[in-house]
Amino acid sequence: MAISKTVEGPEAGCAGVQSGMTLMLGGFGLCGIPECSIAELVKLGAKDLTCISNNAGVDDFGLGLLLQKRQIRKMISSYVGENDEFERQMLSGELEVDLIPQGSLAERCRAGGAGIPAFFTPAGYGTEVAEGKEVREFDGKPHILESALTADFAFVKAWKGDSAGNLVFKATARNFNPMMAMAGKITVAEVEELVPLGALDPNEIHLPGIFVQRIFQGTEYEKRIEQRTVQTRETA
Amino acid sequence: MAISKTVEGPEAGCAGVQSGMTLMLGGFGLCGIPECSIAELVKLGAKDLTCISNNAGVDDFGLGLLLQKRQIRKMISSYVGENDEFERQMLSGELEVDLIPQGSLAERCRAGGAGIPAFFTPAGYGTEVAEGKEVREFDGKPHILESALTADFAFVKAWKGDSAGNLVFKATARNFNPMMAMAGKITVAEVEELVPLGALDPNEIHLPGIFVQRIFQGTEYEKRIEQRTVQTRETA
Amino acid sequence: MLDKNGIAKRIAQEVRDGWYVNLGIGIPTLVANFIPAGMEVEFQSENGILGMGPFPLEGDEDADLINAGKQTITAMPGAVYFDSATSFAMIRGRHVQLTVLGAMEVAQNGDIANWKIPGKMVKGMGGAMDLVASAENIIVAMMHTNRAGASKLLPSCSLPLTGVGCVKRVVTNLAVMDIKDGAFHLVERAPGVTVEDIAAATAGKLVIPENVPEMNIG
Amino acid sequence: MLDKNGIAKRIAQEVRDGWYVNLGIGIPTLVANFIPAGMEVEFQSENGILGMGPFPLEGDEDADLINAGKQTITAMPGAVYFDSATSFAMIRGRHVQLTVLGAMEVAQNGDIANWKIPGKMVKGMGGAMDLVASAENIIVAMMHTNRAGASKLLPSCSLPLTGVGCVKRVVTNLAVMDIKDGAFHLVERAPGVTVEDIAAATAGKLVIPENVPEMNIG
Repeated sequence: MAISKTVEGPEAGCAGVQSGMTLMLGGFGLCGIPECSIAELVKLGAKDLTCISNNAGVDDFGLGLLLQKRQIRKMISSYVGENDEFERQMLSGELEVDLIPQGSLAERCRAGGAGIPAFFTPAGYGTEVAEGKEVREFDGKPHILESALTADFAFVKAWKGDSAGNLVFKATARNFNPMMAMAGKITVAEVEELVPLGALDPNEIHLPGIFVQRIFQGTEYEKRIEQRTVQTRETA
Repeated sequence: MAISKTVEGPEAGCAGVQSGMTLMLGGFGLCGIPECSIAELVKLGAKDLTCISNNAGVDDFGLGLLLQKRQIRKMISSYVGENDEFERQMLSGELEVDLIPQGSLAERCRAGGAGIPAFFTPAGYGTEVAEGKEVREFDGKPHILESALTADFAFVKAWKGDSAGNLVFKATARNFNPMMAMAGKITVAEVEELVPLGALDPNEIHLPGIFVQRIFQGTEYEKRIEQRTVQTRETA
Repeated sequence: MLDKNGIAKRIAQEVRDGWYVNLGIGIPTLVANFIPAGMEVEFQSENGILGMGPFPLEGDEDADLINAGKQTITAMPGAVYFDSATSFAMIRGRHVQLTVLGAMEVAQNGDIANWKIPGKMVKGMGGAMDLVASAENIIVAMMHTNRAGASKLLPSCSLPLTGVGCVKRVVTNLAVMDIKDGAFHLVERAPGVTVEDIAAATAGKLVIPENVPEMNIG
Repeated sequence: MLDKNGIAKRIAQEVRDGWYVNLGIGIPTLVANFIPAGMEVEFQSENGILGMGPFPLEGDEDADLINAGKQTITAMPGAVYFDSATSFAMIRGRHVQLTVLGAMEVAQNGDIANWKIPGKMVKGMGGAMDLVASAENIIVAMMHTNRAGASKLLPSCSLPLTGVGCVKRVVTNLAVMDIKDGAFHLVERAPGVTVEDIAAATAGKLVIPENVPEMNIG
């Protein structure tokens, strides 16, 4: 019989998050971010968090909300633009920032979830990213050794999910969510639509439920667009 | 405009395979194996092949057909039972065999396709698999360094595919096919159903077409069952 | 003394609600038959399924749906299929709570040998090395002695190893034993089996507590 | 002298049938607008799409469908979505045939700097380090000089590097140059630009062949 992961909502989803913990948060820009969990984390007020997330949100949305409340001590990201409060805290030294190449970030999360403690990648060789890291040549090309990332909690957002924690993502909102789900000690998935067990075709599931410890139906998704680029109907 | 990979059939699919090459072949047991490509490889008659495949087929099906014709010089697999001719050639020294833990085999293929030249895994530490390999402790646990695998050709089998090479697999016939597709210099996909471009939902594709160089519609699939285990309708 | 089903039944008692479990070929496969109805347990088969169900009804078998023993199977509601890399990511990443597998030999330090007999045809280790190197909770299901009557519970393995220091518990036709501090610790006797029977069949160091209860396998 | 669209148009001539192409933010993004109709080319965006199409019509934008510049986009027939690990597997595994990106500085040995100015707010490298470390074919699209009028084509980069020895070709508002043997090799002049103009704007070692044709960008 399938293992049920369903919890009531974001309160139950975020239960146990404490100051000083390391969190992973899915999403790329504002696309596919765990909006409901972030709102709950702001309410909870845990501080000194280390947040692993590709981006840091904007001033008034996404991780920007946690930054406003000064809940984050350290960000591990690949790109952190578009956020004035972030810049202020970083320049003032309140916020520590570890910048990681995007592909290395993705692979390090996957490795953390997959029991691969370290791997070699060419990305960052010869740059400051490589400082202090082992370098080794393979096929005449230098690579650096990168280590796995894990987190106390991973918060991810999916399109559809079932009580077993199986997830289906929509379009490019998938991004970092599957790997971060793999790498969380406790992974909390919020979904736009919680479907009955058996409603998802086992062929179409993107993330097996084994990687998810809690799942809840999210509400009131804003799904804010960061750069609305369109063609006017006349020119098209 | 999508890049078209469609070729006429197995002849066009296997064109260029030469003696001495390294081939990857998807499948687990007889499940999800590239039947049509194997039949064509037998016709082609290339010899001294190194075949990377989780299993080696049975005497009269799957890779057993290439073994019968003595086309394989070396097998890289995790499990090679169920094949008398294999055993005979192995014991007589005609056939070289490199046995690899199944998870390491899968990960080494993925690594080969993903530009990761090497990674650490705990699998095989302290066994003969670890002989000659670097050992390093992470979190107090010893791991061994495993290297990526690639192939001149990878032959994979999918359920559905389109001209862009996008693939969808069915049930457990997925197995090694996606990773081997990633790791082939030339990856040849055969599908039960070649669907029109745009017919696959971009959310439901298991393997992006970028990893596939040729795709053809297979025919006359036998899909042999190795262990037919059933419940009689009375007892159920 | 237990038969194969008895061993499986006893191991089923080790399974906890909410666990993902990987069952090896042979006796371990039988464990699935003894999980109480309603218990939330999912079976992983390393060829690429979570939520494996029983064998299909005659005529319903599907060549594309098999387990790691290459047997035709079914999928339970909530099941999911995945590729081999993802499958072993689950295993290596310790997302599977219990692995049950057979063995040719188990040593008192937790080493296991179950894939190769020198001089005989070697079929390969399949996923066993990944499983034993990764799982936090490994139970070996096997007969206490081999066909020649020799103990399979040894001071050290004589056969090529599958994994080192990884086995936590062994359930045989004679006994349940935990492995710790370099010894087999007797936990339970099989029905009708004496501590002396077990001691006689165990070549490795055996620690026998004052009280060794008989298994209750219902 | 070329404007940004001119640079993009010239780079579009480098694209070959059957190529997967990753276009960075800024001028590189414009390259997609100049690919001949009917050419089989697919655009990868590293946040997780192959087969990226043009911007959506007003009202059709979807928050779940964006490119790496966080712009709303559309998907072409045959498109596919994937996660970030798979996306960089494509890039690192050299399945993408061409990467076009911008730069602050390019050195005559192929080094590139485009992510960090010491003393200024650092936004991060995003996917640039993975892209330049992996692609076989990297074209830099940029202005020949910075806003202060200083050359961006240097003997060596002064800014923190994004990648070493990786840039193969540079297309600027003034010229097309190949990088090999530790020098910029002039290939083409932009319309109306003289070899002397280019030499004056190039701080790095510039190799000028006897015949430097003017670009033909139609």
